[in-house]
Amino acid sequence: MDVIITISLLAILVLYLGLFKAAKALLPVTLVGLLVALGLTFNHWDLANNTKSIFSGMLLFNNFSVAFSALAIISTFLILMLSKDYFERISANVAEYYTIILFALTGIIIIASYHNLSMLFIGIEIMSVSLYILTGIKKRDYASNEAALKYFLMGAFSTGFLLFGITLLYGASGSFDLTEIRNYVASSEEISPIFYAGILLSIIGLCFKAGAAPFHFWTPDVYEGAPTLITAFMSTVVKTAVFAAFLRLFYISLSSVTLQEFWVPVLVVLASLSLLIGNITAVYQQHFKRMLAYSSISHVGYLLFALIALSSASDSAVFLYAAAYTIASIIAFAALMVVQKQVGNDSFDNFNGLGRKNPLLALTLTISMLSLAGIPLTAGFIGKFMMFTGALSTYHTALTVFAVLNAIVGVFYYLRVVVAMYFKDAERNELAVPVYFKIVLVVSTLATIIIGVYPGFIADLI
Amino acid sequence: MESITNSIQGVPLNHYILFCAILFSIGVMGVLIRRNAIVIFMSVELMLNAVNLLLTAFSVHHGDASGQVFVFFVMALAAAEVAVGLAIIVMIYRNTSSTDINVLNRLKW
Amino acid sequence: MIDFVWLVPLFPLIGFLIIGLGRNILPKAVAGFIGSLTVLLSFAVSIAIFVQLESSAVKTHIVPLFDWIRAGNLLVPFSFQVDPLSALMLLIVTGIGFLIHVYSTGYMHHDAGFSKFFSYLNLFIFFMLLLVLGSNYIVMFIGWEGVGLCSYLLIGFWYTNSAYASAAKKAFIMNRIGDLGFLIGVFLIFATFGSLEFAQVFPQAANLAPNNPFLILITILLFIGATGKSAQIPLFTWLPDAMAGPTPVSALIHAATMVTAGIYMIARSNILFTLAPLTLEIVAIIGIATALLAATIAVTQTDIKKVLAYSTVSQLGYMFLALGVGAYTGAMFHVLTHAFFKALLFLGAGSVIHAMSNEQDMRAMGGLKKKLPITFITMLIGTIAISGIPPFSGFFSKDEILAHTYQHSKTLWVLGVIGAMFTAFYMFRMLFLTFYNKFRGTHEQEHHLHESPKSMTIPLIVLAALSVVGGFIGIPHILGGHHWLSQFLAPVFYQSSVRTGALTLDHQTEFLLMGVSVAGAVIAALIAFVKYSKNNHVPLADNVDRGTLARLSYHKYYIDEIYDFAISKPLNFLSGFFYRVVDKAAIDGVVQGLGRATTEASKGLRLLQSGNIGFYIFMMVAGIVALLLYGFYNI
Amino acid sequence: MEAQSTPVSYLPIIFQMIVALGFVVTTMIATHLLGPKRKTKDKLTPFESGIEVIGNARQPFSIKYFLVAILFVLFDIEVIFMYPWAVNFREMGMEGLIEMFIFMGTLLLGFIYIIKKKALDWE
Repeated sequence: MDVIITISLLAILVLYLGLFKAAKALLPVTLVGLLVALGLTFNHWDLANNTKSIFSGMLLFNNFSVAFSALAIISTFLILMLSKDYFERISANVAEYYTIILFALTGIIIIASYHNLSMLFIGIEIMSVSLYILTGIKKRDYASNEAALKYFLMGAFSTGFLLFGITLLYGASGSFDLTEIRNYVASSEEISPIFYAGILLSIIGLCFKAGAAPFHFWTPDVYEGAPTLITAFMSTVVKTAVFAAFLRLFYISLSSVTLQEFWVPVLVVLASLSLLIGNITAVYQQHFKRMLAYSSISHVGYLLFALIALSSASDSAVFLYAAAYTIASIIAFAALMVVQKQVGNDSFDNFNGLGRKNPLLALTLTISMLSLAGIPLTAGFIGKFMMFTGALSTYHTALTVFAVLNAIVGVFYYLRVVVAMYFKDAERNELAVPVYFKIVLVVSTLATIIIGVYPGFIADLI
Repeated sequence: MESITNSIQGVPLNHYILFCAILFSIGVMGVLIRRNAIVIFMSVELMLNAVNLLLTAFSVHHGDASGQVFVFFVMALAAAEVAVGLAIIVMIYRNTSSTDINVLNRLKW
Repeated sequence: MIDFVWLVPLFPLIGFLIIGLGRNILPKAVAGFIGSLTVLLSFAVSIAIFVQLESSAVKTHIVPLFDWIRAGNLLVPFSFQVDPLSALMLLIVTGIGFLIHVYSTGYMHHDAGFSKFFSYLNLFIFFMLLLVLGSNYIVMFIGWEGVGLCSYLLIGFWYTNSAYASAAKKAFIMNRIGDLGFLIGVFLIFATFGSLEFAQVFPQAANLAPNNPFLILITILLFIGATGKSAQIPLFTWLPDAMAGPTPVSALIHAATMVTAGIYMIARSNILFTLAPLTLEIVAIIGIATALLAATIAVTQTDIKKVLAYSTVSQLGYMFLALGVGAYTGAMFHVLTHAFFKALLFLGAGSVIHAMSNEQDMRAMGGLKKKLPITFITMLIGTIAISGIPPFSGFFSKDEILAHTYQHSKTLWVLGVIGAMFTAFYMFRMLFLTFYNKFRGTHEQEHHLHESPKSMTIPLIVLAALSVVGGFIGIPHILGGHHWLSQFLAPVFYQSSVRTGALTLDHQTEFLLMGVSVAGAVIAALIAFVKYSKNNHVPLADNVDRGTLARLSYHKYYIDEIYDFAISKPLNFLSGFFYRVVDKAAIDGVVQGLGRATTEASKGLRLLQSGNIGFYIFMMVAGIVALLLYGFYNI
Repeated sequence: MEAQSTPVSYLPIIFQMIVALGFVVTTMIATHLLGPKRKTKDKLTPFESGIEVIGNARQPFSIKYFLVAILFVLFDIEVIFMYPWAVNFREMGMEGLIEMFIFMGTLLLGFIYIIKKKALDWE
């Protein structure tokens, strides 16, 4: 709880710093605040893992929450490192942007630690409303406007479904509490049909927030239109958080065998669709950012595997996959920001010859692409591997084969940018990579490799 | 007064569910059919209100107050959504002088 | 020393890091020195390990490094397995790797990407060592993917040429198709046996009854993986194209080491395959088919490296044939000898190309014997070795394979001998075209002709020596040997050999078989001699119609008459047919077609993303309705 | 447990509808009837030298109205959280009071921010 309070207070502090024109202090204060929050998060680390719920059962800050909160805070930290001089180019309201990002982070930590469906709803809404704003912060930019409207309308629409789902779950079980719902499932002889409907509608709502097909339509447009920094935040931290929420709900409340028979086929369909649409559509894209957007849909498909093969290992599988994906994406977006800022366009041709002029940038981006594609000795491989073995251990062989096929398609489009950087020559100037960017790039790349070579230390965290 | 409360509890829960589902669907249809961003947004609010009504009904049915408290949260967050949503729509209107959602399709493929 | 086996891959990794990071700072000499030194150190350690293992009573040592993946009931340690099989591979990889590094310091001396080349080469050695050392399928898979990646980088090393870059891509895609099979096979192994450790999977598998459907499926999938990496039908066409890379790369990766990974993997999993006779049958058939197909294509190639490339494919086919008939030792024996003579031949070809100022067409060569004496002699040795003429190394390994094949199936044996004759023919054809008669190149090229520097010739000489004596480690009993290699590898193949039994041919038959294959090879070599040396026949220019010209020669030479009519013409036809239709049209067509289909699908599917919010919401609602219906249908 | 559903059960709903609709209709009729009506032609023309009305009344209005309205809604809606608190005021005691102060304090921070941003300044 102190983490949530710290971050919300930090947000208000940054807001007021902006009021008093302390523009220089904004970023350092935010970063230091995040570090404090990170420290407090680890304070909740409990080896015995028998944490008690807080706020009258509203939240349960167990190791699962610690891990996902820490991941969210660290990735936000890295993304904010990239924000130096970024918001200033958009408008003078820099403090507000930091504040809203921090509010979104608060929402994320709530959904990583909820133990009551009302908290899930509140967390998701805090996060979403903040993101609606952040998507549209480029007020004069047509694309940003359009993205904000699309995101907002569709997001509000899907919130209705999530809410309806939660209501039906409540109506059937008589409580919002996750444990109570589990008790209801365990004790009742025949589960009410509205409970099933509630499960379906909750899946729909959460899948929308995560961007799984066929509820993915907002993803490419919004990711493309939103400012790149915000896209980085959305496609990494937010996605991870939604999956934490997903996993928590399904693992604690809906994991009984009869219920699994009901919702696993549904998720299998969603996962296959996401894989197919995400991967196939990404192949044809000519722009790096939009390619990443489509590929993020496919990663949702892989992440859904952990739910399909729900077991005690699912949480560490999701965590590893999400961590790998997040870190690699941060590198990709950092590189994208450098190219976009200095070339003005992110089509693949603009990466030509980067390997010669910016070796560090090219190398880190290559490793990130390899990780996203799931090549061994990078974090992405471990993530995919755990997903696939999980799916196989529950005998989803066809699905796994399908996913591996898709992973091959993935290699194709991820390597496009690598090929452009190393195998295509172009007259170009060296891009200036600011120090902050270099730090983020190097740290993330190291993390990718370390997780890839020795994932134990992070997989055992939960 | 007492007899009114008693008699309203005589309405079976299914009727509430049905009614709210219909109301919710009307909202969904509104979102589907309308092209004006503001009207779509109003339809979304209708969906949320359908849910609120259902929550209250469940709350009374279970004799558990948390459902009604949840309604408060929904209302507060819906208000926040309204604020942000209208701001976005105003922003769009200033740039395109239109609130027609079909005008906005530059981001695609 | 065995406990320090992690040093072996560590050295090349360090070399890669140093050269890779300092590639703009380090002078060429230093980069080359570090690159060669690290591999030499690995080689030294490998020898020590080998010696220790030889004298040790326990033949299988597992050296755990750390627990790599732990999730639920899955535990994948990052550990190495040292046993005769991996020790042998260690020696091949580091030993030949070292020679090729030394050679490269000479060959690549003028190249701008000298340091980059060495860093990739070291990285390749590192991954290859992981592949052979891994004690479970996952570590093996890492190496497997890693060598594929390095191969991709090195084929496309001169990426400014777009044909080379697309050759790299082709290799990568074909390898990925194979990898898919391998990966799914590995997953199935996990699903079936609950572990991926060799030491846990194989004993469990040994308890299964033969023809278990799971085993058959697993082995077929693994074999698909092997066809990709080891260039077998239908995934072989990337290998000839891979000759776009620098010649040392062709020697190291595409002849001696990486392409034998598939054979290593099957030999490693031998018990699984032994219990799946159906798969073995497929392996043998694919092997012999590839061997013949590639050999017939090699006969008409004019690019010196292409000849060697098809020859490699063909020899790999022999190795698979050996695996298919259960001669695991024979396959590994051939891997070893092939590594010697094929590396030698590639490096020799590289020396020729180097001398010819990057000319690779044999029609422009000829008469190089005088100018390049060392290269000539070493390549002659290599050619004799690969043709299977005693007492050079190729004879022993090929003979062992053919003997086992004969025991398994006479038809396969006949086909095998025919393939061996082809091998002798095209190899000697290459030798005569290159080194005999008059020089056919330009005047300028002739002026430049020179023997290669010492850094290149010394590896040639060493490899030539190995090609001569390499076969002596496996002298069969009938020739009075003990077949040391088979005894050395026996623990690895114990479970399989219990089931398949030993070679039961009597001495007479065995001698007869040897005689037939040697005679065949010598005859083929003689035909080549007559045609290409004595009669100075030069393959025709690309734009001349071969059919009519073959008829012209009918009146000139009596021997050629028969040869042309009976062998050459159908052969030319077959060769052209396989090259044009099977290789280019069918297989490339399918591969490219799949790529194009994906792109087209992508083009169509992205139109769904119309940009219109109304449409998006409609699709969402449609999805929701469908999902609700599906969900309730499921209850 | 569920009582028998009879048409009588729905009576309250009908009452509520009658009241809601009735209120609207009654007030509309009442204002119509009660208001003085002097329909002359002059009443409908623009006053004195006033100019003719062009277009309709749905003109773009100042964004300030929008901002103030939205801010009103936001602060207004927060009041609902005081209802459950007020109901349980006695049971929650001092702790509840402090918590409500924290809540109000947060709102106040928001309010100060709005004032500082000059969102409520009319000009």
